[in-house]
Amino acid sequence: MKNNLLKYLRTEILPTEFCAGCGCGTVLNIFCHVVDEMKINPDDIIMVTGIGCSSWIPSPYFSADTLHTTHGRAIAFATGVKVMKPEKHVIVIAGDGDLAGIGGNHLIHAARRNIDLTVFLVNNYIYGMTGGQVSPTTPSSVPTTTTPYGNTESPFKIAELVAAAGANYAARWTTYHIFHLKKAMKDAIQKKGFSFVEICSQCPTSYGKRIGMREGIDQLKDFRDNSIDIRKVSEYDENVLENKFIVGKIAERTRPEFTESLRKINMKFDEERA
Amino acid sequence: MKNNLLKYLRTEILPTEFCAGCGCGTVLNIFCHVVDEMKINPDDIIMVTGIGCSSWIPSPYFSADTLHTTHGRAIAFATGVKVMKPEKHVIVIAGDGDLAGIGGNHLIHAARRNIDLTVFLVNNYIYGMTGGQVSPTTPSSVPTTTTPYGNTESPFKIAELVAAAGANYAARWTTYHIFHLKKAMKDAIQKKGFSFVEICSQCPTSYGKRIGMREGIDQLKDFRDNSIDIRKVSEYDENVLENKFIVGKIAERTRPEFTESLRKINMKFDEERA
Amino acid sequence: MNIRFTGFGGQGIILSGVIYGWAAILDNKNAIQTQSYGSSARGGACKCDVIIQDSYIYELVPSGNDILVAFSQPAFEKYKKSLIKNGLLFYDSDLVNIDKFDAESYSISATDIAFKEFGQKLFANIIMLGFLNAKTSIINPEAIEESIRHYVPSKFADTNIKAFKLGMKLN
Amino acid sequence: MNIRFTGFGGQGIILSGVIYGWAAILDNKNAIQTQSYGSSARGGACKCDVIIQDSYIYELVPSGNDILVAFSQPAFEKYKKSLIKNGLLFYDSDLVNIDKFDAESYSISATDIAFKEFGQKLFANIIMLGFLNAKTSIINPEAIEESIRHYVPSKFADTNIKAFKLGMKLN
Amino acid sequence: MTRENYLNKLKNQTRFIQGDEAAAYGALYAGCNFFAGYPITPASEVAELMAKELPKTGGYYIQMEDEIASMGALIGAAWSGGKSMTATSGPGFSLMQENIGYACMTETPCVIVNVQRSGPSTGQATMGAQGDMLQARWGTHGDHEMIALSPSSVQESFDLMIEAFNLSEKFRNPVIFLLDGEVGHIREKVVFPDVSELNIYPRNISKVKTDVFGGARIPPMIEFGMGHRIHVTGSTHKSNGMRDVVSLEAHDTLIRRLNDKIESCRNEIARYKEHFTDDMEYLVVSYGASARPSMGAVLKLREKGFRIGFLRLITIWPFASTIVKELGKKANKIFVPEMNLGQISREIERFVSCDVLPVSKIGGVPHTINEIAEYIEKIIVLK
Amino acid sequence: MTRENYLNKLKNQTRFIQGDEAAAYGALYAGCNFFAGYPITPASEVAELMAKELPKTGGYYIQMEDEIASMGALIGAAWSGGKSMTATSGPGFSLMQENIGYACMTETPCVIVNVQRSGPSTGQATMGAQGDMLQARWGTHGDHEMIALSPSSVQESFDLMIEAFNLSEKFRNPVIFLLDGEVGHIREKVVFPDVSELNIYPRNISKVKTDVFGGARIPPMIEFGMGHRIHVTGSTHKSNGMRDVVSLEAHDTLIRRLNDKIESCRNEIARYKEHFTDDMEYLVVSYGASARPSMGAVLKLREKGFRIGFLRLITIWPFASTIVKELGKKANKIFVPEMNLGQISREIERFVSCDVLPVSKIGGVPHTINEIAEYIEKIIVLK
Amino acid sequence: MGKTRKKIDIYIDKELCKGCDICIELCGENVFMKSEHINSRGYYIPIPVALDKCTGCMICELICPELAVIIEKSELVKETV
Amino acid sequence: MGKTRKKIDIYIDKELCKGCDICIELCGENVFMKSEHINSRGYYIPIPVALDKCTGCMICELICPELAVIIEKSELVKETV
Ligand SMILES: Cc1ncc(C[n+]2csc(CCOP(=O)(O)OP(=O)(O)O)c2C)c(N)n1
Ligand SMILES: Cc1ncc(C[n+]2csc(CCOP(=O)(O)OP(=O)(O)O)c2C)c(N)n1
Ligand code: SF4
Ligand code: SF4
Ligand code: SF4
Ligand code: SF4
Ligand code: SF4
Ligand code: SF4
Ligand SMILES: [Mg+2]
Ligand SMILES: [Mg+2]
Repeated sequence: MKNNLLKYLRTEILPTEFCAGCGCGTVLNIFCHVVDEMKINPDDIIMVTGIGCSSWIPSPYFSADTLHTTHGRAIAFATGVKVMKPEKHVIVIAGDGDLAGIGGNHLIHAARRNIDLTVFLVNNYIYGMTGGQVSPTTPSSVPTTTTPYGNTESPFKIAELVAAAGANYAARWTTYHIFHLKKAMKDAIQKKGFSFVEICSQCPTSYGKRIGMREGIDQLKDFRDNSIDIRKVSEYDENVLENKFIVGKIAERTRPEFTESLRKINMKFDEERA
Repeated sequence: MKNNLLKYLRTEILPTEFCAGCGCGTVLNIFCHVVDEMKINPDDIIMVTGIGCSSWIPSPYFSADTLHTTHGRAIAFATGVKVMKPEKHVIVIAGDGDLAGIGGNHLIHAARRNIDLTVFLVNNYIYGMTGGQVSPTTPSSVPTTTTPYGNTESPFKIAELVAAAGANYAARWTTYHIFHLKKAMKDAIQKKGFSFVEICSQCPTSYGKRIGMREGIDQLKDFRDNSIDIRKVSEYDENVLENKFIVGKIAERTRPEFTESLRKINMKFDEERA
Repeated sequence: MNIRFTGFGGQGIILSGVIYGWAAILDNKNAIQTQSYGSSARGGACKCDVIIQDSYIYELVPSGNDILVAFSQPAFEKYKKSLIKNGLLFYDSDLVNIDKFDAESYSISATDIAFKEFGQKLFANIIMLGFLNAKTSIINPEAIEESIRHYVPSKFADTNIKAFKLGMKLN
Repeated sequence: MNIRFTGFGGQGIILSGVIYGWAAILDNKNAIQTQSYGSSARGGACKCDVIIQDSYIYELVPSGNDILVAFSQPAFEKYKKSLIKNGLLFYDSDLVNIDKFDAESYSISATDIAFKEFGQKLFANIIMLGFLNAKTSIINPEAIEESIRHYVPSKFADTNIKAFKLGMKLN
Repeated sequence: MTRENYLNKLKNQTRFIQGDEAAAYGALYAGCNFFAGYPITPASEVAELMAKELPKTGGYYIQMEDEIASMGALIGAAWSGGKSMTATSGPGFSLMQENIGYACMTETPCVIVNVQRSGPSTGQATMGAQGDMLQARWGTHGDHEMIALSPSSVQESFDLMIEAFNLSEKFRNPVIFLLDGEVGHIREKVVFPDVSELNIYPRNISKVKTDVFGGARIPPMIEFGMGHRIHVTGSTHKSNGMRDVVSLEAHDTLIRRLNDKIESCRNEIARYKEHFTDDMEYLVVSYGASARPSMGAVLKLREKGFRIGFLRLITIWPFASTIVKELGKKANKIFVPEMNLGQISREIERFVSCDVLPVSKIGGVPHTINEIAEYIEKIIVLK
Repeated sequence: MTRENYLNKLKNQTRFIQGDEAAAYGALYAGCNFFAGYPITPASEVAELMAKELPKTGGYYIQMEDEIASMGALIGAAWSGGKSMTATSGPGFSLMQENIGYACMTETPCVIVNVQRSGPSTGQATMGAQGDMLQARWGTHGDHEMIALSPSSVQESFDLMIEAFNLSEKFRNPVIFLLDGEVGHIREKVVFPDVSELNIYPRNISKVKTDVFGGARIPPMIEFGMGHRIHVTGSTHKSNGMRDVVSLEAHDTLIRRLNDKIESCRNEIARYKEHFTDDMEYLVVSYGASARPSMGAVLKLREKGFRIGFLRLITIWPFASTIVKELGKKANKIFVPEMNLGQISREIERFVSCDVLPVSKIGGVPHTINEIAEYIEKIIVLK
Repeated sequence: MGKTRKKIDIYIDKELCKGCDICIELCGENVFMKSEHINSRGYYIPIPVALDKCTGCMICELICPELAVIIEKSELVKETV
Repeated sequence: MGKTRKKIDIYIDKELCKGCDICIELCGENVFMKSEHINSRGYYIPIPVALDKCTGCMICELICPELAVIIEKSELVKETV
């Protein structure tokens, strides 16, 4: 008996090359459920991604048109795609290093522009693919291969930042919160304008071991035990919150969408000529 | 009789090349007052900047060590400067296009890293130097040379974004609010960690004329008549606020500073060896 | 024939050159127009060069100007040396003082006339164009009129033509 | 002498090769070590090559392996063809089934022994190193011991040496 | 339909426009329907014209946050049915290099205009140059071929842009349009043609699912959204697009094919104009803005009786090595006026054994006819 | 004092380390006290070692948000007293190009390690290559010279890194350290020297206020914070650093000096090793990883009686044209084994008139001795 | 009014599973146990040992990183309340 | 207690001024007027015409984009209240 969802995958290359227990696989799994439950035809999806383990979720595994771009630039490429194919779901799945590190500018500008992309940022708190260097979401003090004496920097609250940049939708969930995450991913896809879900995800190989969590399940339990619903944040002290996963919807708005505004200009000339 | 503050300038190249009535000159003027009133020796200042009219404020006009870098990269260069010269005031003055457009990623990462830089972003709502193309702070619908049918995008609230990225200090003032601005610039310089002041500034040549304000004074009056104190924002409707200049201090915190954290690591080894 | 129009940015210097260049083409000549960019375009010494020839233009840099048109003192000072021997200088006597400059020179008080006749200094350049062309007969005036109509917004076209004709009469 | 260590990522394959290479240098030979990177380093067929020669090493790619050490079935399948004619195969009989592979082969049940003797599968590789070197006498065992002490954290050094010696005895 | 209407209105019109603008109009004629860019002197005029005119033809103009993003959007648009273009100058061109390599690797048709200004670095932003000729060839990492064209007049800027799009479609390769700031900024006369009389190379799209990255020297494309679920990656891939980042064969096959598809058509792509080469003893080779005073100088020297020929390169890359080799055999010396310190003259050296003498001028002012003629005459006479 | 203690501990030690690591140790010996980088295979090991060791020597390691920022921080640090370095690979190297040009233009000493991997684009990240040899020379826009070195062994990676810093200080130019992924990732023996026995070129700092950008072919530097209020810009500048973005003279003077300071010392900078060139009929030229099987092949062919010589390039740029020209006169054919499609062989063609035959291999696996030897033998014998 | 009870089957795709134990650890009903079965890639795969306790909550199916767990529900009895 | 009144002088640097009129427009006391004087770069510079009304608020000095306005205050009389 085969999983019915495998029809969404490029099965010839399964099993995945992800490490055992890696959260990337869970994201892939839930994304398949989302597409299935929303009855989206994968032919109507264009996946765009960058470079990193998380980028392998869409590329090569998810079977749709796939644009695997350069490191950090997925959103820029996706912008070109969406402008030319506004009727398609243009979905970006990539890592914290890719989207918030080198690609941070494209992320905030796309949010500002409010272009109708759906971005799932798989935050494993590390540069996984290159072997565990500090990322812009690595918590302070954590030792990584490039912060052997502990991270001297503070992490982004990336979903909040994207909200501040102007996105129509921003949320954060973890790979433990599968049902909420599924719902959030659906909401994000449905939402017109720029929508963003930060998915906190385990990376046992390159990150977990650095914080004493050698197996994927250890980080999942951490997500379970240390998450706080964003609506309850005010009940906590700020320094308690520092090390918690604040989950939930961070922003939802209805600012005008970019490609529609572009089309309106063209329509003006269409009319002139008609 | 000569202005005493001219001692802070490279006078051999005065008058400036700014257009008549340009706000860049006012920023330069106030910055000189700030340095003078704070009794900072210009030898203890290192100015870093990018490319644009606003970048000419420090380079060539202000007489201190000056690093005039590539477009958008001032903060990245300044990071290297500050790490090696932590005892100096490292101050970046540049434009909206430079710092928030092409350079947006360095801006938010420096804010996250909370490195002790002082950044004055001269927001003239346009790419001034290249002749008036839309910038990431140009308001919606405004026609520019590259948005002949009106800007289809929405602007950043850049000071708020920088605050969301983690800066220790963020404020917004205009070239009309000279006394507040002077105070904010002083606060920013004094503040340890990343500090940021967005300075809304007039550009009659490349922007003002696009919004029917042909002279510098027209925009100054606009700043005067349409500013709202951030502490009173809650009294207004959101769509009223859209076209207002929200001025005041947006954030102030005391997160640990980056170069100090770096030095602490080195000190550990100094001790080991001592 | 190398002609250089100079003055402050915003005085319509570039437009003059473009109009003149296009007029040359309408008159079946070859023409190239270049202009200054960057902060010098905003400053006091903006320039616009037009090269007009009957044959194909291989030389992209005017090695010297046959005609210099000056609409500001700084521009005149900066570019006067570019005038060739036997070159002609045209200038607005309201704005430029040529002192003892040694060249065949023609001046009109274009700004003043423009203001008085049309209520706008901006027409000074077109007046000068008429004057210049009448003096030199480089281009068929009809071609210039056509060029003016092509470049100025239609609601200002007639006034500009008037200004041009006025300039021609000052000859 | 080209030796290839192979197995799953995380089994200490790379460490074996590095220890062996450094031991060769301590033994006054020349050595080069290379390894696999990227997702194959995480997957089932990670490899680590060591070239040992008395003279300077000009050849950077082992054109064939004199010795293949296999610690996983997928690794064995992937790399068995790299063994030269008359090459030697070493493998962990707990993890690898060589079926009818045609080569001079030596196996020990290294993982099992490691677990039983030291409570940790991880020592399997060092046991194998002892076994391999005893069978082949490529390097002076003292150099290997020194190399082990150099590379493993000091608190594990003694156990590793024990494992190494145990491996030698299995000869 | 709007695009046809638009072009019909332009038909046979004459304009007095800048090289930058002519390039933009050429793109509209070629079918460009997507422009992504970032302002920079002296290329902003291309963007500004596109911003104004593209919407009238049903195309899209977007200004991105930087040149890297522009190049990315270009490629995304190209795979989504766009004929896409960007325009920049040195600093932006340097920033685009990584994604230009991606376009080579993924065989994405697109056109990159580089209106060259005085470099390196910010240099002299408003002064024209020809300093990026070799960067156009070697700016991105790894072995790759490149197509680059360089017009010498405003009319040619228009005409050649159509060729640029055609080559980019035909060879599925980015094409670099090497305007120099000089040709980009001068105004000259341009006559717009009748679009129906032009050859516009249509994108080669396969309707049925097929290999998009192999199987032929230049495989057909499949657009996103056709239901074939194609996979596009800048990593080494097999002919079906699937990544293969370990096998030597996959890399060798892909990269050699990518290089070969251009290299093998070198003579087809390489365009140039020869003048007076029949009887020549000496040869002048030039391109772009400097070709004009060069030709002027050749005419002048011939009047004086010197047997001197002229070769104007229109295609810069792939290099017109066949003709250069051939003429190199006839020439005693080759003079190469360039607005750089001798970049194309280096390439010429590879193919000839006679002396190659750069006639370099930098600092933003084109050579004058006399400068070139005098330099050449002095050397010829002294010989 | 910590740095001396640190280096004293290393003195005379032998290690079995990777070429990447050896480069990092070499930098520490050379006095590197600032590293800014961004992770990338196969260069991350340089960063990782620097992150661990730099703080012990009183230096600073920072990881930036991308390679552009890394290169920027490098330059900022250099003007603030830092001896600074970064390490990257193809994609990152492409991104750095704009700021590398800035470093050239501002004469900023710094070292950029490019551990080359299979390109173009992301290519095969874990496979070594020599595909960026010409990009190192021409990757940034505008006329500029470049210094680039390429070691063939782990020990040489260490030794040459010290040279890299020295050249960068002496010539006030960025130096590209062209490791190939192969040499970067192999482990070999390295012996650490006594730092007091090395020549470490000190930064030429003027204590008194002076022109930092002219007045001498290589002017002294002034550091930020010395009270001289210097002005550093990537735009064209006069010798005192002040911008002059309109005059041809300013640009011509600056750019020609920048090029001249390297070009005129070509022979001083160009390092290479000759073997068996006295009696040679044929010549092999190679560098980096491929120089090793090349030398193996030469030895093998000589054993067979072929009169074949070998030239190993250590300095890649400025190109060792003098020796190549000289040997080119003696050789019937020149063979150039490279892990690319023939990049350095193109440069050689400029200086010789005999046949230059690339022996190209791409896809991440170095040539074997036999591959090279057989290829050469076949051609020689067939001749 | 009727209430439907479901029959639940659990399948593990042995070749996809990487033995990460996440399903085992996160099933609130302890339905799974690690088995002795090693798949071809060397992983010990889980088996459902307490199928009857399964509530069909779908956690295991959704969270498995390899899409290796399938919860198959079929309607069984329509009970009358 | 004493209150100090200040004497105020206003200087305009004629060569720096670009005639933007900002000082004229923003002085709350209408101290400035546009003059007939054109400087060497062609700008009409302002002149203080109502010096006595000047409060010394410093707005003009701080806001002038060319640092062309100098407000010079000198202590004059110490009045007794
Ligand atoms: C320009 C460039 N710089 C660096 C790299 C190397 N690189 C590949 S993946 C990666 C990090 C990926 O981290 P992240 O996006 O968090 O993904 P993860 O592997 O953690 O899922 C880096 C730095 C690259 N490919 N391109
Ligand atoms: C990489 C690069 N891209 C583009 C440019 C061209 N450029 C110079 S200044 C500028 C805009 C400056 O705008 P802003 O920072 O807002 O400064 P302003 O002139 O408005 O004060 C641009 C796009 C450049 N120099 N480098
Ligand atoms: S390194 Fe981390 S993110 Fe990458 S596959 Fe392994 S566990 Fe997943
Ligand atoms: S263009 Fe605008 S910003 Fe630039 S100098 Fe003129 S007024 Fe100031
Ligand atoms: S969660 Fe999936 S991969 Fe992990 S043990 Fe269970 S079935 Fe296997
Ligand atoms: S469906 Fe729920 S109860 Fe049933 S096995 Fe899975 S996790 Fe356990
Ligand atoms: S504000 Fe300054 S520049 Fe403007 S008019 Fe007054 S004095 Fe002159
Ligand atoms: S100091 Fe104040 S009151 Fe006096 S002139 Fe200036 S603005 Fe007017
Ligand atoms: Mg990550
Ligand atoms: Mg601006």
